[in-house]
Amino acid sequence: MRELNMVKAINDALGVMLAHDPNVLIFGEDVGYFGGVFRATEGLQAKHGLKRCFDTPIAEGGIIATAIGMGVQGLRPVPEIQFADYILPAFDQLVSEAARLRYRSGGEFWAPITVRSPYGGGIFGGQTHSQSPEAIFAHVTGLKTVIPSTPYDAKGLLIAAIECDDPVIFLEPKRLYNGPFDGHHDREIASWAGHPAAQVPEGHYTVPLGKAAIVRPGEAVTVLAYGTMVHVALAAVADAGVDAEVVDLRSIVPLDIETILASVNKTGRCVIVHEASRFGGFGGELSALIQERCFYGLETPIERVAGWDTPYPHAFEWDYFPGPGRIAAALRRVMESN
Amino acid sequence: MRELNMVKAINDALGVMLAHDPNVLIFGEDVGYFGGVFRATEGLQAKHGLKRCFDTPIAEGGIIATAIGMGVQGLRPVPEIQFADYILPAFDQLVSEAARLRYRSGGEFWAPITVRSPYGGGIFGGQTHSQSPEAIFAHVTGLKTVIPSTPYDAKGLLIAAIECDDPVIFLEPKRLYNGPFDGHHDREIASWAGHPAAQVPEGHYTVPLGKAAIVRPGEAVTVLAYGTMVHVALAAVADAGVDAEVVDLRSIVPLDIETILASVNKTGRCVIVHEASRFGGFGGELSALIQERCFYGLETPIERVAGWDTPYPHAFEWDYFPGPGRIAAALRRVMESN
Amino acid sequence: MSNRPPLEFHVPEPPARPGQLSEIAGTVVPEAGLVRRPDALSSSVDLRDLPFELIRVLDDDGQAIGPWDPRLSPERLRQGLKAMLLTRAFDDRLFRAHRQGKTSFYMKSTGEEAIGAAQSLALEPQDMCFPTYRVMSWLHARGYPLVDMVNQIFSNERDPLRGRQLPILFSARDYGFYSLSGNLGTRYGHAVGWAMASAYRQIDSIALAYSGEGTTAEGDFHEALTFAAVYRAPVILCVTNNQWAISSFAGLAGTENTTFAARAIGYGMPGLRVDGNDFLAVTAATQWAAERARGNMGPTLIEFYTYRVAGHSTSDDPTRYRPREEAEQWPLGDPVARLQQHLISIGEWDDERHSALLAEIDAQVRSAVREAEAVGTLGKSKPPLSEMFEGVFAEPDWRLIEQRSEIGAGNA
Amino acid sequence: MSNRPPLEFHVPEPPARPGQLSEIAGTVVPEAGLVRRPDALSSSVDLRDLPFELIRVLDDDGQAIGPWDPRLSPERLRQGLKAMLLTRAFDDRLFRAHRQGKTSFYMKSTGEEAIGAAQSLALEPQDMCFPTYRVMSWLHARGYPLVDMVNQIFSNERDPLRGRQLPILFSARDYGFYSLSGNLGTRYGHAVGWAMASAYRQIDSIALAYSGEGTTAEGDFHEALTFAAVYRAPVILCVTNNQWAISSFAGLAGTENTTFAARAIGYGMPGLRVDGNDFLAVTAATQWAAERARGNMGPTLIEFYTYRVAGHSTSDDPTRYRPREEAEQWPLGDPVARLQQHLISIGEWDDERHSALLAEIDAQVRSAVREAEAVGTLGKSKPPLSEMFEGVFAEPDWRLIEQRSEIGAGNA
Ligand SMILES: Cc1ncc(C[n+]2csc(CCOP(=O)(O)OP(=O)(O)O)c2C)c(N)n1
Ligand SMILES: Cc1ncc(C[n+]2csc(CCOP(=O)(O)OP(=O)(O)O)c2C)c(N)n1
Ligand SMILES: [Mg+2]
Ligand SMILES: [Mg+2]
Repeated sequence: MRELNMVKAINDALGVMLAHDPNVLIFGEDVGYFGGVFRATEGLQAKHGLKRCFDTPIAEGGIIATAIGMGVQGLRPVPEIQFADYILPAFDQLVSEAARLRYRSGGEFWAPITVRSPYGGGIFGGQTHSQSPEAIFAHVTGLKTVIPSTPYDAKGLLIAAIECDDPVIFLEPKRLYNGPFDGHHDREIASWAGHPAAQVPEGHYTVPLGKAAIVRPGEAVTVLAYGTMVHVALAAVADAGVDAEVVDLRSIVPLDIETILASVNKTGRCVIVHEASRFGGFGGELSALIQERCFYGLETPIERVAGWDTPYPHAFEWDYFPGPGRIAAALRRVMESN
Repeated sequence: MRELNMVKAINDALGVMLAHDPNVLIFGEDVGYFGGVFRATEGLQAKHGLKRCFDTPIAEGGIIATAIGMGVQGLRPVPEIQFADYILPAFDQLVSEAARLRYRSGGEFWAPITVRSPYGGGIFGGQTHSQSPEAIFAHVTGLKTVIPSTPYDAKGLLIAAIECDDPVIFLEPKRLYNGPFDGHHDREIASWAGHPAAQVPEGHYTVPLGKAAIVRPGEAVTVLAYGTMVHVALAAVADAGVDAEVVDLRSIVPLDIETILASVNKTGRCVIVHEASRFGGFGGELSALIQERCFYGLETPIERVAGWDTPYPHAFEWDYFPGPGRIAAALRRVMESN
Repeated sequence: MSNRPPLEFHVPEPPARPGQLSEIAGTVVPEAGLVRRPDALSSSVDLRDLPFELIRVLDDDGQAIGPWDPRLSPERLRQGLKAMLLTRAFDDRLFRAHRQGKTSFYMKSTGEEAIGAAQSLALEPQDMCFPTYRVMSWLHARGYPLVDMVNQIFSNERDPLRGRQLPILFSARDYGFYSLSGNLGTRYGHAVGWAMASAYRQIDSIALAYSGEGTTAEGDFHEALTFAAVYRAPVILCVTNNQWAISSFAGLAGTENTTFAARAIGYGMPGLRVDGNDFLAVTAATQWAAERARGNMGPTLIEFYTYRVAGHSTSDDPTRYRPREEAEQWPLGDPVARLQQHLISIGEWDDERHSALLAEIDAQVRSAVREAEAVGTLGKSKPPLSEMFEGVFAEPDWRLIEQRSEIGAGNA
Repeated sequence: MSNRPPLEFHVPEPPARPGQLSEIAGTVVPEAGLVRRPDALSSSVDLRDLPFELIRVLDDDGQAIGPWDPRLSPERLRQGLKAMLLTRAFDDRLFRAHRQGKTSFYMKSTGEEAIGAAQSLALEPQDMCFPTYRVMSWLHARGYPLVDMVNQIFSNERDPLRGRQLPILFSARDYGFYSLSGNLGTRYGHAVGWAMASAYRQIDSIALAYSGEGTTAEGDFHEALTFAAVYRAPVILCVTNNQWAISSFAGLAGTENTTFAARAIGYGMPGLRVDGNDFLAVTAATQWAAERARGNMGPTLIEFYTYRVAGHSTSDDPTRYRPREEAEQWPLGDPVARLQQHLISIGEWDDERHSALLAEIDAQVRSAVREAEAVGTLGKSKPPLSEMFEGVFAEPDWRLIEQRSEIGAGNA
């Protein structure tokens, strides 16, 4: 056990897998000598060699295509896309190829790739360094989408993703790399130091894909969140003084439907939170699923707190970001109505 | 007034706009001399000249990039993507550029482009000639997404889309090009002949974007559908013998929330139908919106009937396709429960 | 500025449209045997002339001449001839099966059979091709069971791809044939990654990728070339320039003033331009590029100059967009007839053996179709419904399990 | 087969890493004045040698020599010098403003100022450039108001982009400067469409597009080249090869054995390779390509060979990935010093005037920053909240109207 921040935990997971499995290799823009713009691959090239962790041309489609071809030969490539905003040039490769290969080839070929990418806002990155594209991946049959919220989970989920035989989109909430940001941007910045989930075991361990975590048990209302929003939701729950059960989904595909339904069946109320813009976001799917399966147990409408239906606006970061204030207000509304 | 099938109505709309506005021009793979693989642009090059309707290289990203650049100079390009399955290589251009240009440039530049693309299944086109990608566009702030279900609407909506100053994705249900297919694939194929909505006025007219159509008024349950599913839903309603109100959304962005809420508030029940796979599909957003806004008026859970969460499977087309049987079953469930 | 003519853009048009005189017969074709054959391990810097030549081995009389003659054994030549004839017979039979409603879709390789056949035989069993739909002769050359192919085309219960894929979008791993898909160009980069994986694993397998000339316009093509060049991947990158992309001629892909092979120059790799209707030239170029790849000299781009004789697929009628007689006038001739002529001219073939071979092939194809028909044609037979839910993931998640049981396709 | 060494792939590495001896000083640089200057309307087929040359006008003594000398007026040369100096001073000041927490982000063009400045002055007011973040000298050459630029960088209430965009990702239509965005390469194709629209509308405006050398690897780059070549669009396609893409050197974009200019050959367009630190060479090449574009001869690809002297942005420290001394040893020198030297050598400039100009620029920049600071720096001032919901569509739909009122940003 050591205390690691999230980016170090990710670096640790990659190092463990490079040592553990000769079929693992890592590549992406600036990931080699430089160690990545967020330092997630720092030291890996020096330790494991030029062929295990290397730089690529700036061509996200090419990065994913290359990874697929390698995966087909039995390797387990872990490509990095520098920002999730730049994953779109590779969208066709991910959807039409990685996600469909096993199915269409009758099981002859598949692509066990893990695509890491920093995502989300809260860092004044403006339109194209802040977006949360998870919804468009969740809709793609054949892709898994994983989003950790702590160093412990980040390492365990990343190892599980790399060992998974399906293509996995691994979205890293970049605002959490250095600390468990709770959305109170005007307060002092927290680091991971002292946080229980920053205790990261050495070596190999996994956190299974498709299992949510109840990060705060409660009776009054269920809050569904992932990534940075887990911490923001916890702060909002404290601020609102509501006995909420906060569920960190951890992976949105596969989705831990059992944990979700059990919680909502218990509380009868639900608030869904995500950073991505609301319309057509993943919150819609969650809301629909719960409504379909817990209809008669719901006391009040399921609420969604999300980014507004605008591009990510630089100067208005804190107006756009679903902060603790907006979530607390939703919690109060849900508790008061009916 | 003439009777036109849907592909002819689209051709007519394009011809009207070429004649009407010198800034309109059309391009895409095989759209020029050949007139398009579905004949949507037939005769347009011969009539309006090589520079108004022409072939492009096979590069969907390049087609959209070129259209954006032209749009910025005041032209109104109407590019065609040969199948909606092949729109993904252009996804980044649509999302990061077309959709964001006006916003990020402080209103200095915008892209008044209309991207036409045949979409949807029911033609034994297999995985990559059958998909319905509307949900991923609906989530993108800054794009409009329009889907006609009749020749009349197709012409009027397409003209409205071309005249719109925002980028519009215009998805044409290819199974409806030649007839109002109702999903009874084992029955005789219907043509548009005799269908009231196949009466298409000559010349210029518009159907406004963002206005749904109540294609069958009813009291018992609201059915929300678009594209081919409108006709399948109508058949299912007849088969189930339910007094359903069938709403054809016609555009999913902007969404006619008023018509939807008015109908569900009246009926208290709702079935949502789309061809795309269910998880993360646009039905989730519709369900969430209705649940948020009509919660206390809902008698039974909102149901979704959609494609299964698999790629589009060639041999199992009619098992995958949300046919009248599955929709009728949902209607019966919704009417029976509670 | 004002005395200049106004700005214009240019829309390329093919040499002739229906009703116009086909100019194709007038295409000047360089003579066979003239292009130099540099050492396969030469620096790409010294090879920049090659993309503007046309490598040909078989001359008008069916003689093999010049430095690129691969000196194949008669046995190998007969193997090639058989693969090409089989491809053609199979295409004709299955195209008819589509007309008879037995399948939803079909595409022929007519006129381009030499490419897949020659390359399939020139490479090793452990090598992998990343095909287009128009190189089925690769599989025929390697003896892929015809009946499995027909089962796939009929999407019946014995379809090796379990009813999930459009007809002819095969996958045949054990025959070095990667999974096809409808999306053009997307697999070109997979070949590069696959080749890099071979190098990484230090096994002796190289990759070969195909793209139609129309498909070269896709960004995927460029990204694959870039990665191949940067990492010197052991891959052969082929462009089958059959002059047409559905209704669009090759000039629409950007080569009115250059060649597809010349793209190689900008990536620092060799580019060869090869008579694609010449079985020997295709073989020789492939051997050269394979030697280079296996010698760690990296990728080669090969443009095969050929002609798509049939329509694009069962969905189009080519006489709507090009002169009917263009195919016959194609100056590089028919690859089957040219190889047959060569074999005859070297005394290794005759009309009698040819007729016997045709009959044998005909019987093989008939019997395969008959066997597959007995299983069932499209809509008459299909794999078990549970197959719709298999293979989405390695293991189905709850959604698939629920949906499978909802549709009554079993719980387990 | 078994006696061959095992397969390998190659990972390109830069000439030197921190702590290693920089080899860059040893780069062989061709002398100025030697490259032929063919007629601008020549067929691209006759220009295939040019991509492997390096067009230079200013020699080591600051003399303009050879056929590419654009023979600019001293006035124009001074304009260029001023634009470059202004760019450098502005960059230094705003980079410091970032360190002081006044903005979230900044990027400098140090060492590359000649490119945007020379091209901005060489083209006409009605032409449009499709910029990268590293050609701000285009705007400085055209006199874009400094205070507006600083307001944008501070995202304050007077930000012309209404607080919606990252600092320095400008848009300035009236200065022929298209909207920037963070996504690399996506606007290259817009330039082609824009140029085609000029031709379609028969107005006399051409387009100029920029791409970093690293960005050439994107599929968008290739698709733009393809469309430009196919339709012979009146566009100038520039690659600013500043040797670095964040921490990756140019070889990672696929040119260890070729040049970026050589990409042009595969599209049948001319490719020029130009000393990007030579204001005169940049001007001359741009004029040549513009003449070609306006003469309906289509696109030209120009590679500007230059060096990124500063870090990539405020987010990185270049000494982590390249030798600290590399920038100084860059053999093509400093574009500002070279133009200054030339002006002095022709008797049109002296130290006194230079100091006066520097002082004037310094005052301009200071005053602009002061004025913008008075409005407010990041977080201290911003446009009205309603601006967050404007410009998503031409007219907001109900979602935006609802959300705007939910957040208390007004109903109308
Ligand atoms: C990404 C994508 N865009 C468009 C299509 C539609 N399409 C199918 S084949 C074809 C023409 C391909 O031409 P070419 O690359 O020359 O190959 P050929 O058919 O001549 O072998 C087109 C446009 C597609 N399948 N995929
Ligand atoms: C599509 C995309 N991928 C990755 C990035 C991240 N990124 C920003 S700048 C940069 C390097 C660009 O290098 P180059 O094209 O050489 O331009 P330069 O910065 O040298 O001017 C990268 C990788 C991005 N902005 N967009
Ligand atoms: Mg072709
Ligand atoms: Mg660079």
